[in-house]
Amino acid sequence: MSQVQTEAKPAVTRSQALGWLRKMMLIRRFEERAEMMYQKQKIGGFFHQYSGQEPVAVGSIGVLREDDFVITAYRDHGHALARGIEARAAMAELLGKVTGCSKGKGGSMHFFDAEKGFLGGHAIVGSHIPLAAGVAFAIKYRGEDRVCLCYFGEGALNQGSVHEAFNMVSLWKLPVIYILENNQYAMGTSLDRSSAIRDLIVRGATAYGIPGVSINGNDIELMAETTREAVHRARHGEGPSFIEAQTYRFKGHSISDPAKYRVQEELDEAHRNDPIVIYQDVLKERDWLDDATIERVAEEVKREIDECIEFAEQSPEPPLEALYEDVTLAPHLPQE
Amino acid sequence: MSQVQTEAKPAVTRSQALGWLRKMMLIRRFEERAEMMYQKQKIGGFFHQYSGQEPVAVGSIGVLREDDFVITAYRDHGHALARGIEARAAMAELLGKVTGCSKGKGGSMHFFDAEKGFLGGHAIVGSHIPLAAGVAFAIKYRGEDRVCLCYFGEGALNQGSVHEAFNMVSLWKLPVIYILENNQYAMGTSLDRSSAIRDLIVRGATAYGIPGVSINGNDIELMAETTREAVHRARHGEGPSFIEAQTYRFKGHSISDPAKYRVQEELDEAHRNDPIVIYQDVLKERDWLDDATIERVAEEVKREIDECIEFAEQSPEPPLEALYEDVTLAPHLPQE
Amino acid sequence: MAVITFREALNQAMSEEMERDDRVFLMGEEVAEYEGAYKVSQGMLKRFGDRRVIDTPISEEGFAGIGIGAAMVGLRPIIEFMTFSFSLVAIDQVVNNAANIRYMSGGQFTIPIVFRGSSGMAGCLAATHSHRLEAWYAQVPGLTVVLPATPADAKGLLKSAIRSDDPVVFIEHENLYGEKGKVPDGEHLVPLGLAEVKRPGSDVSLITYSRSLKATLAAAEELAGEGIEAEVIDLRTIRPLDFEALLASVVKTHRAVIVEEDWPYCGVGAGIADRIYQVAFDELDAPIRRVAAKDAPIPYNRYLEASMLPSVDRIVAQVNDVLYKK
Amino acid sequence: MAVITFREALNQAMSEEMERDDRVFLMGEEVAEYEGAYKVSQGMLKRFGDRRVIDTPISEEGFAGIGIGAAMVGLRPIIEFMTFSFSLVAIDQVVNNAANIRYMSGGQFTIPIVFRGSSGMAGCLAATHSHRLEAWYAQVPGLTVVLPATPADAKGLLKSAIRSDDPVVFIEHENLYGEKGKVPDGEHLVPLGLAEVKRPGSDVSLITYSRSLKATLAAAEELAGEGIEAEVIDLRTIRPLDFEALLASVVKTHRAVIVEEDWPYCGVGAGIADRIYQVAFDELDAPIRRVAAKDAPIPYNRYLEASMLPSVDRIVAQVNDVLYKK
Ligand SMILES: Cc1ncc(C[n+]2csc(CCOP(=O)(O)OP(=O)(O)O)c2C)c(N)n1
Ligand SMILES: Cc1ncc(C[n+]2csc(CCOP(=O)(O)OP(=O)(O)O)c2C)c(N)n1
Ligand SMILES: [Mg+2]
Ligand SMILES: [Mg+2]
Repeated sequence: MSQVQTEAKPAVTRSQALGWLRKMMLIRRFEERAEMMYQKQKIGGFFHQYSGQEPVAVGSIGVLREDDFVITAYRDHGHALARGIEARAAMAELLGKVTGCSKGKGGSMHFFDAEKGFLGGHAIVGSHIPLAAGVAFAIKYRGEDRVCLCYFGEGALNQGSVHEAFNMVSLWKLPVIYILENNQYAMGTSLDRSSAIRDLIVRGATAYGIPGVSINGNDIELMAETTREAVHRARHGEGPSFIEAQTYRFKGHSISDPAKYRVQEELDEAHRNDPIVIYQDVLKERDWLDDATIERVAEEVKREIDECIEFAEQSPEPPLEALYEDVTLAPHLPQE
Repeated sequence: MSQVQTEAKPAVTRSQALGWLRKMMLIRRFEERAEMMYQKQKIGGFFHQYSGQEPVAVGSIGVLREDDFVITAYRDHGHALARGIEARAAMAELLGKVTGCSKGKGGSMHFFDAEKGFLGGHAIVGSHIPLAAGVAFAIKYRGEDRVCLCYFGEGALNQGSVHEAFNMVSLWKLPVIYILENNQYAMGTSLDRSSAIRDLIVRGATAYGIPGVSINGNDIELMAETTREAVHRARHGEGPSFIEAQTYRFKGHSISDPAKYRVQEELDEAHRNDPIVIYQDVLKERDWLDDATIERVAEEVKREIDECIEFAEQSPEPPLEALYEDVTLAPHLPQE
Repeated sequence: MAVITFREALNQAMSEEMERDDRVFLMGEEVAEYEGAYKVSQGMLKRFGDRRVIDTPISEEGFAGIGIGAAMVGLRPIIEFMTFSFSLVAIDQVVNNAANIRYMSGGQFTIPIVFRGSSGMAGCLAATHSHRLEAWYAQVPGLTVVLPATPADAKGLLKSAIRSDDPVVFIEHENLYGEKGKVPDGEHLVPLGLAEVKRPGSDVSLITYSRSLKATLAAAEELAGEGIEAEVIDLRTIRPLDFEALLASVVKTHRAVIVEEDWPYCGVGAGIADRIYQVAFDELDAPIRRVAAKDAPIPYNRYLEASMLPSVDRIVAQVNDVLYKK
Repeated sequence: MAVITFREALNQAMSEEMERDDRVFLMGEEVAEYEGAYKVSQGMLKRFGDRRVIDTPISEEGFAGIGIGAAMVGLRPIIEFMTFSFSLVAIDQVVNNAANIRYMSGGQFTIPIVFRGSSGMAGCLAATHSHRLEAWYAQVPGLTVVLPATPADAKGLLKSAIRSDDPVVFIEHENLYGEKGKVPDGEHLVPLGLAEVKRPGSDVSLITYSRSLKATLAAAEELAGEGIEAEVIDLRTIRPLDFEALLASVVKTHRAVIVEEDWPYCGVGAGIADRIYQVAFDELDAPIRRVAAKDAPIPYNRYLEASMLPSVDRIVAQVNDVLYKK
């Protein structure tokens, strides 16, 4: 992926840009500190870092309205924070606390926030792709002009549910934007070992008559612009879009993956192209940012994450009775 | 679909052509008489006629070797007969008799014949598409030059399993030929109400990097030629092919479907283009056939089907103990 | 009270609920223009239009998920599986999304959805098309599982299922669609989770649901001729179980036979028997007997298939057994 | 006898069988280059090459079907599900094709295939990633369902599963992969369908399988301190059940507790209890008690999750109950 940011005509105002930068820095810091919490065994289960992919979530969610919807897979911390879920609720969820965004019942892979229209992290690969179609179906059914953004990895393209949902959203012109985050790997499997063709636009868009485009997803303003157009079409009844966002996963698939299948040069190259640093440079170039501000924001973010860890650690564990709560809205009668 | 037969250079010898014609007539007669048996309640369950689509099965299976494999969906009588399963074994199966090609346990939708490499009718839409890939996998694994022909309807293209299998057969270059029988309807649903795009080559072939072609499947020699090329590629390690065979279903989806969703003109047109009659004309034109021969063959076929009904009716029902037989190769221990 | 078919009862239930609540819609294969593979939705496309009665491609996993997504944001979908045998390709959606999302989100999302369709051995459909998956669905916390046996229950339960805020698996039986029965006029609701004594008796409890109710009632009739008064309990909902009703009967009769069409091992009857024993072991004068399908795939041949099914003879034999008669 | 891990035992089983039979191959997500998500196939790609150790795209339904197709024409595939939770998207293939094809073809085709992978609550994986589907698979005639608990059984049973001519669902447990145990040197086969008494006793029968064996043996140890001799039966295969072994034990002890990790209602324990009651009702001095998962989706929080699992305390409490001790 090329790392040149679109500069000719900024797609954003200065304050928006600074907000996006701050969000990306927040996500990065969140993930780094959460990883440390995991190492201390304060967090368990599977844990998938979003580091390196921040512009995809922040740029695309950045152009949404508050009443739009977002849904994603298990690598969901970035999207959740981008959508405005508080870092403390996210961190508390990782620690399994009642104050977590899923009350400690969902964990890392299953963040939810109904108020923010954040319809979840979903951990069965591909299973949320039809859900997004259903959300878009409901929007159209009610005659609203909202949209649903749905993220998934390039590995997920190999699940049958994708194929079924894409056909129907196109057939019915539903207001959903599918954003494929092509971070080059599905666990240890690179794209060319799992996809018969490399042009994912053909597989994910052309095959279903969906407008599709492949872009550098790490160019945050390009990501925002591309999403904005797709959202505009969706709001105006023109149906779904497919965006392949090329990006890169800094870490292994999950914390337990040392990612030995990657060569060091590839990783070094990715870090040299750290999208956060690049965006900082872009904004500096525009005279929208200076080193002092970066320092200040980094400090703020650091404090916010410190606080959120403090909050999460102080928060209570759910009581044992919680086991039988939230099963159904009607009273749950355990069948034991 | 256009009904012009390829004539310039016959792809077949005279005796082959006459054999194919006879096979098509046999299938037609078989289906007609079986329908009568169904009306008399000698046959139960779901029953899907192949009438009108005969050239697809006969033309493509006609170019196979004896050691190749054939697998199809629930509309399987035509493929079974084309592959050389005896009409008596097929009819007996419909009547649920022990002498049936599946010992009366599979029925109309689940014909099998291991000896003929006929790997079954399969009744869960789409479910046999991965099976065909597996057969092709085994062929390649053993370094053989056999192929597997796999038939399915255009409605089945909407199942996720198709998408998963197509990607893998292309990725691994497996010797399978997928033949989509586009008979315009999936039960009562026409193609344009179920597929986002009408060009099924894009959906079924381009999207997976599989060579694909759309042809008039009712032109039996074209069907044979196209299959022959695909088979040739598969035998020589060049991987899978996709053939869209345009055809038409004379009857409703199953016996219980009056097919009211079709206009009479469409049906009349299809009957005017009866592929059996057309092929008879083609062969007459070539001086390979005369009316007397047609008469004679029709008489032979009639006798063969009469006999097979007689055979099926005379055959015994399976004994009640058969219920617990054929569950596993190891002795079946009922868990009751 | 009008006499209508099971099929019409389902149609009325859906139509009435769609009339009163715009959030309710029907989606599935052939439900609209074809009016249902089994004509359950006859006339509904005409009445409600294609916004609310929606034909899908053959993509069960996809449209089950579409229903769940729509339910997450406030609609109340009815998703028809042409038969529950085909729900096997969509079962991940039902279990992981419909049943789990409320829990995994800490109660933030409710999934008011009904999955409905026919099921079971319906005459020479063979192994792929005759599945009874109720024990599987019944095992899953988060789901409500309903199997009506009469037109009145079909209507009343389906209306309740549609109004439920939680996911309901509503399993019909192809061979019941043509059955006729009296259905109360006007608004008719049957609460989920309640069994009904379809025939009172004091000698033995016959516990059943769905189509097996017919053979069970017939067996009870035959037993009555021999002076044995069987109580026939129609579970109607198998998750949650109406355990009080079961207990009340067993405490009275001290003997029970469970009649069902699914495979025996780990089937619904095993689940029910276990729960009765847990609470009423000392009340039982005999082991709880079961009449279920035989432990084999479903054969095509009609005689073999018939031998799989609960019959009056099989039921009577088990009743005699629990009564130690022979 | 060498002491090796459960993981190594599985690896040896597959490697030995691949060595002796070229028809055997291993296919699944990340089984080759990554050497298995849980490193079960470590070194196998190097040893057998990419013809026989095959990485797939994330397409469970597809590659499960590929395995079955290959088995139809004579290969003997081992299909790895990264976890059985993901088998939900492929379950139609397992049930309708692997289990049914032999029957539907009147015995013309055999499907010698092994579906294997981890399963169960493995620590904060939450509802989607912690499924125990053994009761579902156990209900299906045509399948053999195996759940080993020790390295020796893991090796011996997997080798037998690979040599079986019928489809085997072989369910491992993520939390057992690191467990060490003695495994006989040389060729080591454990027959399918046989339970093993892992600890003899005469006061109560504790029936279990898979990881629960550990808590059950620990509970037996604790009970022994109180003078109660529990017999611990490790089922190993849950379909077909080694009913003779169960019966022999229950006839001796007259009391049973079943310990398992799946959901209680219609779970494996219900299936087993039902079968014991059918034959040995009069032998039982107390109802068969069960220690299973709680009836709720699996929560992420570690304490809630732990409360779902069979524990020594829960087992001891149920043993005291069947012994009428308090
Ligand atoms: C149905 C299913 N199969 C397998 C898995 C295990 N798994 C989790 S993530 C993953 C890789 C997904 O890769 P990709 O879609 O590219 O997303 P990324 O992790 O790169 O964000 C796999 C195989 C799963 N969760 N669900
Ligand atoms: C998974 C599944 N869903 C639905 C059905 C019911 N069904 C059987 S055939 C059919 C239509 C298939 O149409 P097509 O693939 O075009 O084949 P054709 O019948 O035209 O030969 C449907 C919906 C099924 N058998 N399996
Ligand atoms: Mg990826
Ligand atoms: Mg068709």
